[in-house]
Amino acid sequence: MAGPISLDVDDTGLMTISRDMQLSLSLDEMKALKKYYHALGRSATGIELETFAQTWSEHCCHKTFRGEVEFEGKIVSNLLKTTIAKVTSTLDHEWCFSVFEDNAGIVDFDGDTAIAFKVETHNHPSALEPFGGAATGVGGVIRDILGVWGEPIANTDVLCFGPLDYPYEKLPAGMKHPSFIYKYVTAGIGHYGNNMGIPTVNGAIYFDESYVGNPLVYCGTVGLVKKSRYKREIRTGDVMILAGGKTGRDGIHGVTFASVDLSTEQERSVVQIGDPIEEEKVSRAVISIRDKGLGSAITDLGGGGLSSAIGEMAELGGCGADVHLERVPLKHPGMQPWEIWTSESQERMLVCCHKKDVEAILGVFADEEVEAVVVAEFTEGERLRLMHTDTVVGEINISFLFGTNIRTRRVATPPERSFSEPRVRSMDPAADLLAILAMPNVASKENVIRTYDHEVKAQTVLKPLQGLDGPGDAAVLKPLNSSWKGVVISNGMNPEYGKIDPYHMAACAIDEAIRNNIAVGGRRIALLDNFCWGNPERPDRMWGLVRASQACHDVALAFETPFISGKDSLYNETELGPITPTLLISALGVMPDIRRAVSMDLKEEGNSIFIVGATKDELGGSHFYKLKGSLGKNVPMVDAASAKTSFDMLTKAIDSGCVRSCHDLSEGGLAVAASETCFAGGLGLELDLDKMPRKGELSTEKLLFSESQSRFLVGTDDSAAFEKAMADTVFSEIGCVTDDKRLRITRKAAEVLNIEIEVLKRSWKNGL
Amino acid sequence: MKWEVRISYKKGVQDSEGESTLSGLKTLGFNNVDNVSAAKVYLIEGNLTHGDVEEMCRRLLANPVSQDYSISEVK
Amino acid sequence: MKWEVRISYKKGVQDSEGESTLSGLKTLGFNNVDNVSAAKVYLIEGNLTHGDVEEMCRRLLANPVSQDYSISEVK
Amino acid sequence: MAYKVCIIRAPGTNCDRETAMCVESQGLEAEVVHVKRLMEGEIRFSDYDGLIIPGGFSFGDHVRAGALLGKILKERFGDELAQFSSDGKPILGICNGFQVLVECGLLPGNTAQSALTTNLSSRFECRWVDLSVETSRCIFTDGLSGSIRLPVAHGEGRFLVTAGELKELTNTGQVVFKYAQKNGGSAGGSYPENPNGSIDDIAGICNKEGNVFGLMPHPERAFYRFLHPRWTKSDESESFGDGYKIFNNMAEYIMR
Ligand SMILES: Nc1ncnc2c1ncn2[C@@H]1O[C@H](COP(=O)(O)OP(=O)(O)O)[C@@H](O)[C@H]1O
Ligand SMILES: [Mg+2]
Repeated sequence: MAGPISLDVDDTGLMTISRDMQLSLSLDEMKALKKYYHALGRSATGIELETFAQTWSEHCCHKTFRGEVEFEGKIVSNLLKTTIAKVTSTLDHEWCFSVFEDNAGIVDFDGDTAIAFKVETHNHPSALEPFGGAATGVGGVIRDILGVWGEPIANTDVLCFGPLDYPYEKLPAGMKHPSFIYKYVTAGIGHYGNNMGIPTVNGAIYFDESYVGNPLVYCGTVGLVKKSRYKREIRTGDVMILAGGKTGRDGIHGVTFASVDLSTEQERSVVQIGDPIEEEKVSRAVISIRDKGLGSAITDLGGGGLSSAIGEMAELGGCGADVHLERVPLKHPGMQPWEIWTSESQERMLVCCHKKDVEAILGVFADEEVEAVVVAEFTEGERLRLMHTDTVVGEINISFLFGTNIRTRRVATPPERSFSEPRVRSMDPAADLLAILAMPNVASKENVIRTYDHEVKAQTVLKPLQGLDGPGDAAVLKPLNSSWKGVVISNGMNPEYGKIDPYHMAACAIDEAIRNNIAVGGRRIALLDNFCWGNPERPDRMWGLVRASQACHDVALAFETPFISGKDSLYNETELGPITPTLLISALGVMPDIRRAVSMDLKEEGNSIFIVGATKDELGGSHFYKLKGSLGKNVPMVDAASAKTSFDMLTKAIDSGCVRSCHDLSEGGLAVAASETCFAGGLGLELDLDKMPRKGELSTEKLLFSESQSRFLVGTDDSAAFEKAMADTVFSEIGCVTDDKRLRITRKAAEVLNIEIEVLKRSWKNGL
Repeated sequence: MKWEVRISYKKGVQDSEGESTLSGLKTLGFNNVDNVSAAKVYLIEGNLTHGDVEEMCRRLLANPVSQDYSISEVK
Repeated sequence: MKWEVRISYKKGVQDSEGESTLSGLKTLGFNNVDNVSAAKVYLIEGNLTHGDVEEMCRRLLANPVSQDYSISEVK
Repeated sequence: MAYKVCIIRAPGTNCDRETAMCVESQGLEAEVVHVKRLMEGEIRFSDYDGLIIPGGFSFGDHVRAGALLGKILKERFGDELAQFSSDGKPILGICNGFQVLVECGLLPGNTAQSALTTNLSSRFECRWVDLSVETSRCIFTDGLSGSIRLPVAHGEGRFLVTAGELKELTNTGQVVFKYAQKNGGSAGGSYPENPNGSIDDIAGICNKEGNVFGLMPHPERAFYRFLHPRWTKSDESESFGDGYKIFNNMAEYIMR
């Protein structure tokens, strides 16, 4: 890496440099650099090229989402702006405090306080070192919240693994078995969150063969922001303080690595274990600096390390920066300047401040026993100057670094596939229900959930397990001592539907995230999108990405729920193929009074049970079909306009106090949802399928197992009040709560199934 | 047969347990300690070959990316 | 000097870690494993006598109610 | 002048804020103090009227849960703490704080020794448990009887003592809480009622005098009823939860 690198070479030469230095830069990008250095009349230095590689990486600048796509004979330009962010700008809600800009999306909470939310993925590191990869995933997203001056109050995690019984013989050499990944990923998440004292309040675990060797680890954090302390006001002469863990050779090339197909050769230094205690100290210091009003801006060190963080801060301030790399406290002596500059060591933050506040800030870090040094100073102009003991090792023009926009052009074409509806019947609905309850995606996740502390901070009002041990739809937190206001967190994800159509998968994920939130009493909902996809340079993968983004636009707009932040992780492919397209939607709602929060467990004998929403012939991608070995064709579709009306009405019903229990219908349809409310409440149910609102003629198994969207199962002790609140929406009373601890379902006066809750529950609890 | 498996973090991977034990010992006045590293040991008994134990390490006990493991027979 | 300290569960105290590793190995199909026990090892370097290390064990590294320790020099 | 309670923290302590809030709601002043400040001599235990060691993972729980903080307290502040305790001032250790009290020898007290080791399930357990309130001399549980419900969240909560000392603890009324069945009956070591495999289902103990109390469950997470997992079933969201009384007793004892 020593010595100048001349870019005065031909195209082949440029690409050789890109490859040899593992820059992952395209020919167009290399040519732009060639031109830049030609104008300067000099060669590049290694550290400069590393900086361009980091800043222009897929991870940092979202090339695919901001590029151009040929789609259905047209050019779609900047998907992010024209679909996801467009919802937000169209809706233009005044309660959106900061969107798509900072490290996390921020929405108002109670006027003085705002809530920040961010979800990240840490897939590739978790494939290699599941414990450390997942742990640092949690650590990283917590820093995103600290990076908006937020105080972390809750974590969420959504995990996708290969089947735990995947045959070892089929596993390619060097690839870790799903059960190994599962064991250590869940351990890593618990370790980091528990040690930091942040409750893990919500999540999901999903299994699919396409995740073998390429697990998905989504980590999210919610935090509290004091609006008056949210500062991003950099000016020339301010300095940057690097604080936290020492800088080592860890994770060098992590960012550029994210844009390369995963293969076993690339193991080298991406592996980190993480130290939650270090981050706990950093977190306390950051919050104390915030409360003292000392900093002028802040950001975390994540992908790209100092090279991303310092550059971004300088760009934000519209100034240049002088960086003194020799001041950075090192783990390994003898690190090269470029290694220091691009290291992705964990547990580090960058705090900017006016010179007069340096002493006070260093004092706060010292109080928490956190190492902190002034590493850089903002300068007039737009020169980013990198120095190492008085030697200038690199100099880059900041507007060129951030302003150069080489748009990637991708092509989207639909894969050739055809789908058909299977002819399957349920000869024994009880047996089918037992089998579906035991399917890993439906089965109880209690064994994992209980290894996460979900109550530390004593703010978790509705927990991940509700009633006795039922799967809650959303978590509710009461973050302020002095107020009854609640924060509501939920998610939606349905990779199975994406196998039929990514558009409807995305629509359903949005509906699910929102309806989970509504079910407990949440409202004024904001969304986060997190795409995990295969290689976008393949037209079929790209096509799905466009379709899913379009659904995000259409459906979120109809629900009037803005996106406030998000992320994409592309290139999730191994020698076994791409992962199935996966979109996680996370929803952040609020509720004025947590005393009105509704949990999903049945409350008392005699409550009437209503179903809200129509059931349709929509079993494509359902668990029932999966059980029978097929995928099907009729994927659930969202009728957002009517769903919105019924969601709004349900919120009214909840506020009126007549709703005793509420659970959304999702995987496994009515039969599974009904079973879960029984498990949680320790009570039984009697339901009549004839009374279900439906579209068209539906067979018994379809009524039981259809996964039509926008539906809820509501228990009430005041039917009249509930009916009044729901007015003209589609709903009807279908049964009541019993105390005989059986699930009894009838149709045309005949018993469809009649089974002991304990029997069902055993199946559900032993599925994983 | 009885096997001993020892698992430690690879060089370059942070050993927070070792580090905090070191600083703990220093706090308690053991000023002559220069370095502490921590490892985990499993004693595994059964009718097992070295190859079996090797496979256990690869499949469950250790992650070769971040950890070193060594196997020895205990007589 | 370099010392190895090994901390294990006291006889009579159930070694839950060893047991769960055993059952994990069995789940993976290693049916010939009969027993697993777990221990922790510290490698301690410094200008230290056996007595110093002994004292470290008594004062910090081992809890006499639940743990046994053994010390050996590493050459 | 207000009565002051010292809440000690070390790196990794993470339940100090909510614990302080419970203390303050009782009209006491709570001061969260980094153990470093004690070591540097900035403050002394004798400045306070009560002491709490809250939950978390002090020093990462490396070596053993609570060991390092426990040994620091024992070796650096043994005499001061002995004095504090023999002055009759209350000391409460919650979860990690219990582990610390055991490691530093303030519990069970005298020369007896005990340990809190890895859960029998060998994993972290976050769940609500039923506890039977044993007749004891503990000043923190005055007025409590029958059974209560509190959450636990720990990986190393298996309480161990020798058989002889167990008898002694029982006879002297030092056993305060035991894990129990829902109906109040003995858990008899069964999982998950006894979530960690503690000997004799012991969840909390006090010293002979009753002013030093350590427990694995978290009373601060059950201070209000709306933190109870089944609060939505009955309409009591505004009342206090089962953990309230412990802080209330502490305050009344201090202010008596
Ligand atoms: N796919 C996406 N959907 C919505 N917002 C996105 C997406 N990708 C990035 N963003 C937004 O762009 C901003 C920068 O994101 P990112 O590069 O992930 O930041 P960081 O490096 O801090 O994680 C964030 O505010 C994020 O919300
Ligand atoms: Mg960031």
